[in-house]
Amino acid sequence: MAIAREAEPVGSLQEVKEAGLDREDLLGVYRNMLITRGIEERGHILYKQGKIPGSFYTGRGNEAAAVGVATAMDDQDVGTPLHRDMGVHISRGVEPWRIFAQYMGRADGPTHGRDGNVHMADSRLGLLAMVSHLPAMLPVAVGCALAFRIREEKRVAVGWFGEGASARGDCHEAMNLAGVRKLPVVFVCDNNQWAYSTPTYLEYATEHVADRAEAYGFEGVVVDGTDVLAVYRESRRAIEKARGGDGPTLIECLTLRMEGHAVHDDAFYVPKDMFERWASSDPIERFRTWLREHAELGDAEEDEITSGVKKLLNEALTRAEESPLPDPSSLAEGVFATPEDLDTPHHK
Amino acid sequence: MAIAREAEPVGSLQEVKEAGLDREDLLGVYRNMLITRGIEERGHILYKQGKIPGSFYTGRGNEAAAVGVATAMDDQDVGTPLHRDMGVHISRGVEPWRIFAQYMGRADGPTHGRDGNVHMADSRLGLLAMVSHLPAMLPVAVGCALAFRIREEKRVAVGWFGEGASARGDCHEAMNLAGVRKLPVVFVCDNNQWAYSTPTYLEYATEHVADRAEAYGFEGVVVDGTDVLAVYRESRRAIEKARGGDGPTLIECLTLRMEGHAVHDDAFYVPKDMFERWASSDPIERFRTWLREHAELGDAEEDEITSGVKKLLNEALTRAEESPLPDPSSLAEGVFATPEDLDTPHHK
Amino acid sequence: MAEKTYLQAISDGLRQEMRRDKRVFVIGEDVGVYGGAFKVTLGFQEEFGPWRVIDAPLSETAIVGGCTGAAIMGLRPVAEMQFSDFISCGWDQLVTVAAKQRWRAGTPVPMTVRLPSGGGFSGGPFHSQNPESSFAHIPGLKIVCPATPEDAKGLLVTAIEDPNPVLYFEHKHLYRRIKAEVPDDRYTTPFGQARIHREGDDVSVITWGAMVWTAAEAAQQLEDDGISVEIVDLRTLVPWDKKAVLESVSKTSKVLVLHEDTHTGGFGGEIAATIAEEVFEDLDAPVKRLTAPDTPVPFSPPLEKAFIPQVDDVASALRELAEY
Amino acid sequence: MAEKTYLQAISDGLRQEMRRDKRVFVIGEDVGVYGGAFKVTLGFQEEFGPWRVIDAPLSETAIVGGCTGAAIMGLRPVAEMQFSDFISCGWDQLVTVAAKQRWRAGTPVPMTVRLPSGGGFSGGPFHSQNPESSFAHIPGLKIVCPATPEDAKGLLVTAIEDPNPVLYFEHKHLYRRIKAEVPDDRYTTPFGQARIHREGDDVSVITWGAMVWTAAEAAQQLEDDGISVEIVDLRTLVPWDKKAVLESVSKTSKVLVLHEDTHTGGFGGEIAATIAEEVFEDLDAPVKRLTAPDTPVPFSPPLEKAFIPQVDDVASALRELAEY
Ligand SMILES: Cc1ncc(C[n+]2csc(CCOP(=O)(O)OP(=O)(O)O)c2C)c(N)n1
Ligand SMILES: Cc1ncc(C[n+]2csc(CCOP(=O)(O)OP(=O)(O)O)c2C)c(N)n1
Ligand SMILES: [Mg+2]
Ligand SMILES: [Mg+2]
Repeated sequence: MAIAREAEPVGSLQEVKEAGLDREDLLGVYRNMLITRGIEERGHILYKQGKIPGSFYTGRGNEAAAVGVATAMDDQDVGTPLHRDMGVHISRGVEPWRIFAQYMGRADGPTHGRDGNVHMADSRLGLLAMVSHLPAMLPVAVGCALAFRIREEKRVAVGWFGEGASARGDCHEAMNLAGVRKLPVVFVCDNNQWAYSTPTYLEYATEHVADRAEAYGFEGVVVDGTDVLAVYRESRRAIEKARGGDGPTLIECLTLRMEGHAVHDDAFYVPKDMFERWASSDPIERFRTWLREHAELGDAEEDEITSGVKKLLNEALTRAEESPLPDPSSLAEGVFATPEDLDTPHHK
Repeated sequence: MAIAREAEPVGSLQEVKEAGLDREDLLGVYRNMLITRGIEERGHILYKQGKIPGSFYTGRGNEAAAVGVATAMDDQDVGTPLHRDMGVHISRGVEPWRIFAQYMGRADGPTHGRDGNVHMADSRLGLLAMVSHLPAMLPVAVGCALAFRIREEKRVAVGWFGEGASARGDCHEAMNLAGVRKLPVVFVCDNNQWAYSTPTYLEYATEHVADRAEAYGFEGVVVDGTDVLAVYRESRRAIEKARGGDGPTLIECLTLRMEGHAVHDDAFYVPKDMFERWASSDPIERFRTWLREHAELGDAEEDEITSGVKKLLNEALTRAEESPLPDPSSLAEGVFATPEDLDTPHHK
Repeated sequence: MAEKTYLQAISDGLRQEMRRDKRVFVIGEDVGVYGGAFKVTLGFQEEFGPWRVIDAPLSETAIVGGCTGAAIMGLRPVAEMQFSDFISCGWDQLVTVAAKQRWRAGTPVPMTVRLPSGGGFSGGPFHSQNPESSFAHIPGLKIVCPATPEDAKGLLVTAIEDPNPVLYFEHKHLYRRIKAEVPDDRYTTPFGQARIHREGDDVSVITWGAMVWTAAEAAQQLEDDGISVEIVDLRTLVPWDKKAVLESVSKTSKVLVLHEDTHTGGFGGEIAATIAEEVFEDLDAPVKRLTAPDTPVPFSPPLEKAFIPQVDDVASALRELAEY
Repeated sequence: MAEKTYLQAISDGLRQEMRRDKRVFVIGEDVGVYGGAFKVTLGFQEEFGPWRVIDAPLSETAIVGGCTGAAIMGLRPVAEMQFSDFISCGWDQLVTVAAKQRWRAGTPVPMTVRLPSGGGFSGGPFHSQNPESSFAHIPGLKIVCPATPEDAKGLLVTAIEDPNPVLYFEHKHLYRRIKAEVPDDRYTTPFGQARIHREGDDVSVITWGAMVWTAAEAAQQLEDDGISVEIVDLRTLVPWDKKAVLESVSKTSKVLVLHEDTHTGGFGGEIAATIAEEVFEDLDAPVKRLTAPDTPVPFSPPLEKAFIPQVDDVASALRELAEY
């Protein structure tokens, strides 16, 4: 029995305007999705060139979900995006060259080569760097919301988690505390139907992950994660609801992980037709079509956006490759913070 | 919105017979409830006499829930009872003198003075000794069920937890695994409405704890925990369902913790009228009345039972007090098991 | 200045800090109406309200993780574990998120976790542990173990002020047993500076927490035999005052490392190894350790007495060293 | 007898044991269809079916707690952590339930947890750790760290047979790098017996896991300079072979304790302290430790190289000792 609400797809430009996005915004969303995918595609190439140490993870298929949610956040809101959520970093304004530098373990990456992949965040943009342990950032996101509640600020925290990670205790404790205290937090489940090689029915026994929200006293919504506008609309609703003091929402974005778990994984265990089915609902292509049909996106404008993104990424890549490797003598610095470190927008 | 089923109280002797208990069984249940309360009442006296080191916890008000569930278990079933569930140990046949010895830290207690209170169990009777950390025994109970499933045995594991402890990650991970794999386990929530001084609305945001069962794909039932026969009936159903391969059930037994959290706590935070209301539904008195009304329990027979219990407990106390304190030189023994230790009914 | 118990010193220090700094809040199980299992926060909720003295659900992971988030957002959370034993349920959050966030991502996590720890009153295996050694091994966590009322207050204030996750182990067996003068005004006691609890020339004892007092009684015994014992109270394990320890050892050339936690892999090993590495030439005797044995903490009094190092155990270890 | 990688030795040992003993089952994330993140259980589910090779939800607590229950019910669970780092999420179950159950309640818990550990390939802070020291401090857990293919198989079989919770740390950097002859038949390698990886007279190295090979390369370097190095591979940390260590140290009178885990509170401290306490008179030099620094494990290659002790680091530490 499904308990959660199933969200409708978004139709007209008018509807989108009512939800708070004008045409300029929509093109920005499209651009962010392109950048997101472009970064990860170039990451693949870098990896094959041997320039990325360790492993390499992407969020192909999840661009709409990530960008859609991030677009619905206000500047002062904060979030804890995960390894499929590059689009969140991009939407919040992280410079692509820093991300390439991060991938390659360079000194100018957000973690200065200390961590890899999307294990990074710019706290000045309201993002907290993920840890590998899933979903350990959910209690942390709830803690941010708790701070907002204590200070009576009208800010919202957004915590991401995968459908696989929903099985862990951290997910439960975080949602329960948030529900009990009606904290201003929105939980976003990136349900890409696989946890590494594990299918959803071995991770949870409900129809939807969002069906769990009831168990914590708040609403659950399932949304098509390839429909960026629907994701945006539902996120905006949930965020404003949280901001208004009406507590958490669990939004489940349904997608398919369009690649292996990481670069080494060929995803042999995913049925071929599943990939085919979801490929026909590619989030970027889908939004592009919508923009052409509903927002008069023409060839020229599209070319401009596409080539702008290409240029941005090419320059970013060059700049990142110029970034030096970190100095080994710096290794032991900064295990402990100094009082000056507290001099950031959030800590003040 | 309540999701769980609310169980009806039990009516006639006939109904009870159909549920599997004859008159002899019923008197046994009554006797076990009396022994349970008697042990804990005497424990209080021992404590005041300075004979119990450390703290002292009881389950007053929970006798029906504990004995009711345990009575529904078959011999080969196993369980992980908690600090309010003395009735489970009694129903499974633990000798009271051993419990007194445990309370007093004597060598003949089940843990030989190594642990205290109800932190004990006789594994030959299918019980596993609780740890303090709540509800850490739930994943363990699920592991027992997993073993039964792997070996294709028709056995069931019963895992207890408090409504407060339902907030912890262990509860979630245990229930989720059990739900996903439809394991033969029954989860029993001793909902005594307080977690130490914390009221239920600060622990969970649903109406009932049992409402959560849906989130794990199985049924939740709320039962009046002062009605031993209703508890028995629901437990029996759930246990037989699990035994039949139809997966877990969450049974929530609603009671009130009729004393402080432990002996040092006067429960000033519990509204007086709450105590009064629940005192009028004392599980032992309630069952006694039922037995007199429906099962022809007369004065003589009642006296016989009561005095039998008194005698048993007096003798138990004497025997326990004769038990020596443990020998300090034994302290370091048995941190690690030897192969011979595996020579128990369960390990073979 | 007034005489206060160790418990009062903690409570007063915390209250004072909450009055001074609105960013400080308390969260834990039963810390509100009940005032905490040991009544450290008694009356706090009345004074500071339910959003600065927060009764948490039974959720150590949410408490620790929640404090991490709130700290990053600029508050100064003080979490209470009901017993330090239960921090095992917050282990992952502490070691995975809080401890590594500054080094990895540049994000400081200024939070304090209060942990009532230690045995001595038949708390049994789950209400008596001293888990400081496990955490002292994790880079990024600071570890505080006050022994006196004055330090209890001063180190708590420093912990709250510190921009890092600090585990503040308050020994339950000192709560009401140890009383001393405590300054009324706010003050901080620096981390990483040991305190010479007692000066002496023949043997050094390196210890912390409740064992400081056990060592002091033993030292008293030895004084009668003409053996002069120096007691170094580390106060904090991370950072630990290597300099003070090595100086004391170089002076006496004999050392006993003493702790209430179990032996193998206990923090005493770190101290003993450092001494053996750095002042090897100054030593006139093996570096001796006296600790609890490698078992869980037992419940029954005779067992617990055999588990926790007693005054006589310390005295005979010191005598042995002195005679070496 | 055939040449096998360390990884194959683990896989073959486990498969053999599952064929022999129906009580043995495997549970972990992606161990079934996928064969585990490192393919140790590749093909197992086809052979043994989905109820002896169980794909668990992403739930380390349920995995560890579940194994505890299944072990008590008489099975012989072998849990796989996808990376040893994630055992932090099962910490409480291990230290609170599994480790203490035998001593407290007389109930043995015969389970094995396999933990792919260690760095060397830019896994970063959460896929490279060596958490053995944290667990070695907890009474009731056995800790195994094989360095060779032969030991990898023999110690795994012993672990499964052992009536206690055993943490079996398999070093990922040895998986495909280290090959050697491994007996085909079933055999057990006893716990608590160190292996002399290389005999020598001038300096002893006490180590385990991947560092055995780093030490071996360094020893080779030193041989050219006429310095003879003895390498003691502990194989198991709990129990650890004190006798073999002390004998080696007494023979060479100089010792380097080496590990890949971080310094403060690492198990090297325990070993160094024991040496300083028990064979103090035989020492001709301070007990030296060489370890990773007190930071998380870095991702970028130059940082990781600075973090993990390298052959040259070991060689110069040994030279320093030899010249003392
Ligand atoms: C606590 C923990 N255990 C295991 C892992 C290893 N691991 C990394 S990703 C992954 C699957 C995650 O699945 P899901 O939550 O659905 O996220 P997805 O990768 O599909 O986005 C696993 C098991 C981990 N990161 N954290
Ligand atoms: C993990 C953990 N945290 C804290 C405690 C301390 N503690 C002991 S009992 C208790 C309240 C438990 O409430 P509930 O689960 O409702 O059980 P009850 O005692 O009411 O039967 C608490 C907080 C504990 N035992 N375990
Ligand atoms: Mg997924
Ligand atoms: Mg309760």
